[in-house]
Amino acid sequence: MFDYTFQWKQALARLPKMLDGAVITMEVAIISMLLGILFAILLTMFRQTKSRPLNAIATTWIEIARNTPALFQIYMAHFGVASFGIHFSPFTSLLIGITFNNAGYLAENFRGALKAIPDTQARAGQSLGMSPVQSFRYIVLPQMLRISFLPMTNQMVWAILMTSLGVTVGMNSDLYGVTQDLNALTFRTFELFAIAGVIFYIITKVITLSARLIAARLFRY
Amino acid sequence: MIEIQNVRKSFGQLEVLKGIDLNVEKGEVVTVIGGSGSGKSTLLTCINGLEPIVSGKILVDGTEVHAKSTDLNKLRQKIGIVFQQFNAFPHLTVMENVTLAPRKVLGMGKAEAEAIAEKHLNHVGLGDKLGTYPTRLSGGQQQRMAIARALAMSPDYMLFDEVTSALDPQLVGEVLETLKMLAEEGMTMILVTHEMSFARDVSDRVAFFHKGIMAEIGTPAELFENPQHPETQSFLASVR
Amino acid sequence: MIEIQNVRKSFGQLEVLKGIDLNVEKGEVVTVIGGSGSGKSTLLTCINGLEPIVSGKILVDGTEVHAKSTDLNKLRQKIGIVFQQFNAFPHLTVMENVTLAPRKVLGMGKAEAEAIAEKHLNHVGLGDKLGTYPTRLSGGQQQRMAIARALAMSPDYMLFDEVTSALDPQLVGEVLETLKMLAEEGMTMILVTHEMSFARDVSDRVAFFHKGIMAEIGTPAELFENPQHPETQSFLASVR
Amino acid sequence: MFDTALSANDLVFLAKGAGITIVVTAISVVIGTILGIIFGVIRVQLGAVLSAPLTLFLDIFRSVPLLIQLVLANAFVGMVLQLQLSGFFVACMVLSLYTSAYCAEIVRGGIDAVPTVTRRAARSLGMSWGQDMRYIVMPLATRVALPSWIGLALGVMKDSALVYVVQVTELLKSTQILITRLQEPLFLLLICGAFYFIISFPLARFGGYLEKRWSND
Amino acid sequence: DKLDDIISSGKLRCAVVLDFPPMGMRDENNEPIGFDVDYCNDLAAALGVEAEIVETPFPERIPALMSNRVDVGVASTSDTLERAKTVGFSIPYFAFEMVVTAAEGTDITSFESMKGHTVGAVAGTYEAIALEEYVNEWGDGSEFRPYQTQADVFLALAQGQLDATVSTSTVAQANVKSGNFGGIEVVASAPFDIDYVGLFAKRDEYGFLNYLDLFVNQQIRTGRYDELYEKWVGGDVPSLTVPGAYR
Ligand SMILES: Nc1ncnc2c1ncn2[C@@H]1O[C@H](COP(=O)(O)OP(=O)(O)OP(=O)(O)O)[C@@H](O)[C@H]1O
Ligand SMILES: Nc1ncnc2c1ncn2[C@@H]1O[C@H](COP(=O)(O)OP(=O)(O)OP(=O)(O)O)[C@@H](O)[C@H]1O
Ligand SMILES: [Mg+2]
Ligand SMILES: [Mg+2]
Repeated sequence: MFDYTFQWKQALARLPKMLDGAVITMEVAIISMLLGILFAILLTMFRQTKSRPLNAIATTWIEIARNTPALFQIYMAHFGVASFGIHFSPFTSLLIGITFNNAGYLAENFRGALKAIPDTQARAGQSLGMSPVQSFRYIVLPQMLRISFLPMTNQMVWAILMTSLGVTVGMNSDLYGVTQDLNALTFRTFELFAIAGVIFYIITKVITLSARLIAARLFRY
Repeated sequence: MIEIQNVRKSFGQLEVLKGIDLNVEKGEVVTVIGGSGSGKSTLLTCINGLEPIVSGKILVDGTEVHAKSTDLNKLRQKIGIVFQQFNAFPHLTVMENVTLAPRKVLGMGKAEAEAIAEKHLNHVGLGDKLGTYPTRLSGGQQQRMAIARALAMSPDYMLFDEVTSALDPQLVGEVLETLKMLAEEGMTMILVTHEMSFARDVSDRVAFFHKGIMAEIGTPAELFENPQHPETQSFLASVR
Repeated sequence: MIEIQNVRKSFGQLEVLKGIDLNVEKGEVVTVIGGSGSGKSTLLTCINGLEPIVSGKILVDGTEVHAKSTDLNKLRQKIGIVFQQFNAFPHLTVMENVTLAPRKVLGMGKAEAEAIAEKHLNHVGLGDKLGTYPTRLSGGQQQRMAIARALAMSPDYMLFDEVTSALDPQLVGEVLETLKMLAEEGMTMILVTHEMSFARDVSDRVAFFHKGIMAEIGTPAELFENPQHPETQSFLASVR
Repeated sequence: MFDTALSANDLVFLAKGAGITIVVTAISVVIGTILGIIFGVIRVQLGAVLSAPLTLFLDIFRSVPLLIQLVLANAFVGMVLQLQLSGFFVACMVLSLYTSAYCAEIVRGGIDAVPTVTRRAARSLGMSWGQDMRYIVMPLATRVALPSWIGLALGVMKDSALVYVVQVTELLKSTQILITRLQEPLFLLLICGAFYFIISFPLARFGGYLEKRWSND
Repeated sequence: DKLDDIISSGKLRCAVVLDFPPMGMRDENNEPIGFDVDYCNDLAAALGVEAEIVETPFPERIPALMSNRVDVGVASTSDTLERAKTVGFSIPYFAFEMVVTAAEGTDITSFESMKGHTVGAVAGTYEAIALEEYVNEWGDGSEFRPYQTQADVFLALAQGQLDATVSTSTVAQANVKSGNFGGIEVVASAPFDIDYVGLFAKRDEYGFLNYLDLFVNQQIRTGRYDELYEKWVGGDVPSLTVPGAYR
């Protein structure tokens, strides 16, 4: 049954290249996460406003992000929008796809968090002479981020995992892309992807653990 | 001086204030009493412009609160308000709660803001809680912190909305003490309260609200000893 | 008959019962009083085998509760228990709450189980709530339902753990009435309660627990009028 | 709006892809849920320490990209074990375990949400562990877990778009095949996206509705 | 052995790439057609079994064989020495020339003039690996993008996301001719060696590999190779032998 010869050495020799890929993967995940949070906050504010167009934009974005596959969103960001003559590099397409997805999911989380913050908080801020923006910025937002910290950590893990979809838009510098290229050269499929899997696993664990540490330091109340 | 002139206010179909007239002079303490839903809280939130009104006028030191041209943020700095529900900012320490607005709104430096905050916190008896998070405070302490937070903006007027009614009975005293102290220092205040003996004690005038109407207003002696309006009589009978 | 022989019980490091001896005869009503954390609740949960014990023995009608060979599910059918915290099954109506165990455990038919349930529910004064979901019941009604639920298994013994202490004061009476009725009907009961006058009223014997030890036991007259143990004296003084 | 070369045949082809998406999802969700319930119950029953190996195993499915799980499982089954299993089988196998890993968490959360005292009450009435589970814990846990479970099932449907790597032609892959021939990427992608959306959106809303309703009482 | 297994199972499973016209593609009913599809059918007929076409993207061809999903690859697979470490190749059954296809309006007229442009090819193919090396060498503004399928490459080219691609002449011509992609044309040949492609099977299945060699030889002898070439490609039939060497 086990007449397959594992050739770990050959595969492990490629580890430095894969680690370079892991760096790109982290880069995409982190940038898409930061942008995602930013857009999610915007979307959340859009949904709070009474403006119909803003509401519609936010709802459309959020529902599409949450109800279609991430792969679809990324493919769309590259080949779909190119039908309008808008071209993004593979890196940018992947970044846009994941950011779009992150923002949609996070906005939904933020909405839940917002509901958990009594509106007397914002009122209290305004009563002290703060503008609505100030009271959102200094009072509501920090509390909202605290409540959604765990979902944000989960989304970060998702973002990391989603980078593996970049190959469909021609990305080959991220961890999955590098692994696939190496596989095309050597065909040590099992070994190479097992190593990639381990790297992904370690990355996600490091992220969840450090998130816990950060949370413990950040949220002392 | 706060001038309230024929103010009407509705929530949707529901008319909550049906033409209120009331002037509060500098240094005066006016207490508002009345049944639940009679519009007391609503009046306070209209005074500092948190709620729009349907008709009438509210003037604070001559500035019309609901005029388009009024800079509400600026106006609110003059008017401190403390609500029934505790609304300490849970993510900030007591000190940060109090210094936030002076720093961000008035642009005060950190040291200056903290000096002021400490003064007010000492004043309300929280001088030893500066670094504590509000979740660690009792309800009474939270309300006193809210008072200090409002005072740190050096307001000319203070509005208090049943600041003791969410408190356990043994904590009510410490907050009322603080209010009394403020009154004695000459702060202009409008107080909504259910504590009748306290109202009698500190008020210059007491107003009785009933279903959106100010049914009666007078000195504590007049209103408590000799209420004119039948609703006032039955209300006072029910709370005694 | 329930025989408790030198029972010791720990949660981790914490020794909660330090050698308890107590026999409860058929038809007897024994009340357990004592400070918070003295081990009263723990004793009850040991009697019906919900918690293991460290050493000693508990016999119910001669069956050793904590012996490996004992069929606990069978044994528990004999022992009804009602807890301090409300624990209605929220997804079932009152009727279903009460008939569930007779049907599933005793294998009773639906009609028979419902007849019995109705009898007990009438008995505790819930005859008009059969189709209601527990979330619609007051705390007192929930506790009475829990009593009917336990009774529907026709237990020989009933254990009550401060069944009134999570209740609003005005609801306590109705539940105590029910307990009293049961006692008068000759049910063997162990009752943990903080209602001293009630304890005096219904108990054959009263036991005072202190820090995992049964410090004193006697008739209500002995224990309440003439407590021997200094801790009993100070406990009684504190609750009066 | 679109002048398209899309024929009825192609629509049938797309529908077949959609069918595969639904079948793969249905199989994986059913098996994954059963496994997830078993794993979840085991985790609650054994406690954190004893079930650590299981927790760790399940954690892998949530920490490694699904694409890699599929490629690895495919390579392992075929190259190492030399088994002749269809890509469809491998896809369902991986997705089932993937589902079970998330489902176990949901089940655990649901069971933990049942108050101990309620369970004790059931046991005190003479109910066995199994009866307690069946008549008390599961109905109550379901209320807590169902909304998240609906979310999970929809998530699996969306993630099933990745099974193309093990040569299963599901909806998105069918779309790509048609794009190859017809060269109308935007139009075809919109059809494909609309399909996912039409299934996912109402169910997601329903889940949200249940969550709201059940958290109120 | 494998040969017996295939005959006794009555089924031959071929890995074929179906977005690689004219070697593999789909008709209006989305059924597989093309040179490789016919070739697989011929092979199955010779073995006296039924053919089953298993669609595999380029990067998945060899993994599909290794994971036992197919018996043989009829997938226009270049017989590189690196790959021969993993799988066994038959003698060449087809030969490709590599050409540069560029989007109109770019100044690309030769292979070298791709320097400084964004170019792409199908991930994991012979030409992709070679092209990427050139791009790395060129540097300054040159970018290489590997896509998962041949279709994605031409789509990207037609959309203007790529300036040029290197592919086999057959696929390039087929795509240009199809008219599906506006504004692209074959501009030059690529300075790569002639790309001989072989059938492939498990490398230790000598019996089967031997059979494949003979089958390829027979296809040429019987004129079937010419016939298929005429049907799918047309023009001069490329020679499948290397001057001065056996095999
Ligand atoms: N934001 C709102 N939207 C709709 N109705 C409101 C709102 N705020 C208050 N109301 C209604 O307006 C009426 C007056 O409310 P208000 O809070 O001013 O009464 P109150 O005198 O302060 O009563 P209480 O003593 O209970 O605090 C009530 O009927 C209340 O339900
Ligand atoms: N499951 C448990 N795990 C750990 N410690 C426990 C557990 N249950 C009870 N204890 C501890 O055992 C001690 C006795 O608890 P028990 O509930 O029996 O007291 P009690 O006399 O019923 O008090 P009360 O009047 O407050 O109900 C307490 O210190 C309690 O904290
Ligand atoms: Mg009010
Ligand atoms: Mg207790």
